[in-house]
Amino acid sequence: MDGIHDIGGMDGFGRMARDESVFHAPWERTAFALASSARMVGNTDDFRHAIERLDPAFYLGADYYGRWLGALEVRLRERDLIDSDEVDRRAGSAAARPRAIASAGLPTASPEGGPVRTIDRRPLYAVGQSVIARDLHPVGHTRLPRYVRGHHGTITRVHPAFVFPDTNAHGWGEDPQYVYAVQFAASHLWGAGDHSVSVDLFEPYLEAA
Amino acid sequence: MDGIHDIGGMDGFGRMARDESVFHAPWERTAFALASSARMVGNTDDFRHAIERLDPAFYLGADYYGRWLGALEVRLRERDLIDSDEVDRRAGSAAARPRAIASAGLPTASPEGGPVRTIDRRPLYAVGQSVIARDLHPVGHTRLPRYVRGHHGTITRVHPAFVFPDTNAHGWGEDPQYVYAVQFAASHLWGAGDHSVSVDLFEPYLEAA
Amino acid sequence: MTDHDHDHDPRALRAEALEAILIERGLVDPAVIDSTLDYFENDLGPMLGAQVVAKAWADPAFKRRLLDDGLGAIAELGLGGPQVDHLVVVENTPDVHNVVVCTLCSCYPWGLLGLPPAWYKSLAYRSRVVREPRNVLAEMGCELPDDIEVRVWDSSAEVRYFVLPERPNGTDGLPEDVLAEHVHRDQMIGVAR
Amino acid sequence: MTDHDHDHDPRALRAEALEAILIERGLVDPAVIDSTLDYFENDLGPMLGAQVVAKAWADPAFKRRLLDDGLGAIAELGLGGPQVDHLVVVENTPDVHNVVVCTLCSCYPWGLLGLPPAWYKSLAYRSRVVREPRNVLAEMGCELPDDIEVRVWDSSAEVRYFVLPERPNGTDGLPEDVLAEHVHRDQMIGVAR
Repeated sequence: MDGIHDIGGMDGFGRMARDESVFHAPWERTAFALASSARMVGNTDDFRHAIERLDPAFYLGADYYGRWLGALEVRLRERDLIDSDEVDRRAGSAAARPRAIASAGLPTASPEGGPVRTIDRRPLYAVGQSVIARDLHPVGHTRLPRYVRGHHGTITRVHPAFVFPDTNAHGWGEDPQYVYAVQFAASHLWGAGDHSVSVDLFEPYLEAA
Repeated sequence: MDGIHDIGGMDGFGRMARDESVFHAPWERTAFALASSARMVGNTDDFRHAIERLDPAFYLGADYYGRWLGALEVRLRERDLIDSDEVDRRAGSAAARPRAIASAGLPTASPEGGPVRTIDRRPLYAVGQSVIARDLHPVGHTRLPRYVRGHHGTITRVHPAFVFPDTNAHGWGEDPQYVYAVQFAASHLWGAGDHSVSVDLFEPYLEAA
Repeated sequence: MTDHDHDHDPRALRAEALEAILIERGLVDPAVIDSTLDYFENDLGPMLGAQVVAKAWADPAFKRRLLDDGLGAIAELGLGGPQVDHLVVVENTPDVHNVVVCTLCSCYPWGLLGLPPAWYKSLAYRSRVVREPRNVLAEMGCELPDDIEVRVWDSSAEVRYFVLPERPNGTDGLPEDVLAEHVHRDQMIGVAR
Repeated sequence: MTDHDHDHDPRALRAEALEAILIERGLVDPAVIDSTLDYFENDLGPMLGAQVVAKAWADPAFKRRLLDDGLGAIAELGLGGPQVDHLVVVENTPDVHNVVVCTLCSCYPWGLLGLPPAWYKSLAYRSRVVREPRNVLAEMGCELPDDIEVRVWDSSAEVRYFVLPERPNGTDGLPEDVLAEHVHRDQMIGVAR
């Protein structure tokens, strides 16, 4: 989805504030612990997607762990493990119930082990090769940031294959794919800047330049 | 700027609600009237830009006239016509003071008449011609939506010349420019869809395809 | 929410504080506020656009002028007004449906339709209608057959767009003022046929 | 804001309600919550990354292995852990400065640096550092000379990036545990030199 989370390059968020806190309040610590340890079917990709699907105003208005707490409730609710009416009653407060758009599909199993996979084909691209980040707009979860779509870059590293978030977030299989570090010139991305930006892109996000 | 206001094509905002109200509450009516009639140096483009410069969480969390009220206060404050501390004191409430990033430049005069201008050159492009919307990321105000940048379209109408918002919003002159209705295929913009989207683009936003 | 609740809305308090300060400083004139609201709420509205549509339905020559030079044609009716500095009228046909949006803010032909309804200014409408107009229209009660071509107009500059709907069947011979009663605001935006 | 205020924060009340429900339903085990927090707050932290940096400074062969195969090299030190499924170590030199971000969420090598500080997760950092890294770093107190090349790494997949800072002058011959005290978390993210 082209969601509110995809903020790379956006203007308007103001200057850096040196806030060194990991948690601002005990409830953020609770939110982290609950989201990390609640038992349910699902995976990291569908958790990230639940965060992305939160109402955009809630997303921007909440702090990091506010989004975690919201996404946790959404995920539990979507699996019929809890009822937000009950949370409303217990919280006895004006705390807004997190709203989210529906997912294109929820995983029905949880993964074992990490996301790295060995696959029986060779990477399509090699270090030094020019590629274009495809201009894709999938309805579901993706890790292809808007700011690189349609732009030329150069492969600088070939990583191992990883579970593909675009399918795994929805229970459509792991479909592991090679990942590449693709380097883009800031001057191409933004029309200004002398730096480079390297983005890790899954093979299906790329085409040969 | 690549701001929060530029939401064409974004996912996550949910279903349509048939809210027919013009104003939801008397204060929205007041906000409209004040923003429409307060005397200060400035123009429509700098007003729109003040809305865009509002803190993104405020932008999404406020309703339409909440943004007008916020931008009005920002504009008056930036011209030293009011002091937000005084508004805080008078409002005697928890109403958040609107925050905004600074403008690249504020106009120092107000326009007379409408935005249409006669200029002594011919339009560069003609009906039927293929063009590309340039991939520009200006630091200031622009009316080039992100969703068409880098895409091919076809000129379907040549409009008159209009004051150029990208300069006028900042007091950098009117620099009038022809405007074109440029038609894009949804399938090119989004990878799906059988409709067309026509966007009015100023001549400097375009290049020949 | 009642008016009483609105009085305690912090945004209402901030609006009132700002209004008081602006009046004290002479930056707004209360009489101008009142006349502005009176003009927008009483003088403007979809009845103006409906008058244009009815005349176009009744008078083929006017319709041609309207499609050719929107601003010139409505000026014949004494119309124009705020946010109508240049006007393009797009015509619905059995094969084509037009719909208008402003994704960057909420530009709207105030001088022909009055101030826009909340849904037109909503984040959902602005974000979605350029991408999935058929779904948006269906959610608003307007199901378009697959074989109708949909054209979305994003009013990203100072041109304002106005949809000329198809004349309904069974309205032959009706006078313009009666025809105008058949025109709904939603048709002139393009979220109804 | 005091802890007392936090108790009345509606989000705190919602978090508590959710916690109570999850415990009642057996969906979380309070002992697991405690051990999770204990692990993240006490076992993990920038001291682990500092140990890696110190060893790379002290041991050229380790440094080569670290740059060649980050995960394999840190495993020699018994390190790895959550959010470090694949590791790429990028080296700062007199000519090159590296800085790490995750624009889409806030991916971070928890297993080497612990949980990230608020600024790393902030909308300002995520949005701006890919576009104007020199300004962002300057606002954080790190002015980079114009002739240093800046490389930004957006950890958009499951690869985690870790910056190997330059060894400071005057640290010749120091043992690794003392060298590690010279390493700050910000250097390993790349917002300090």
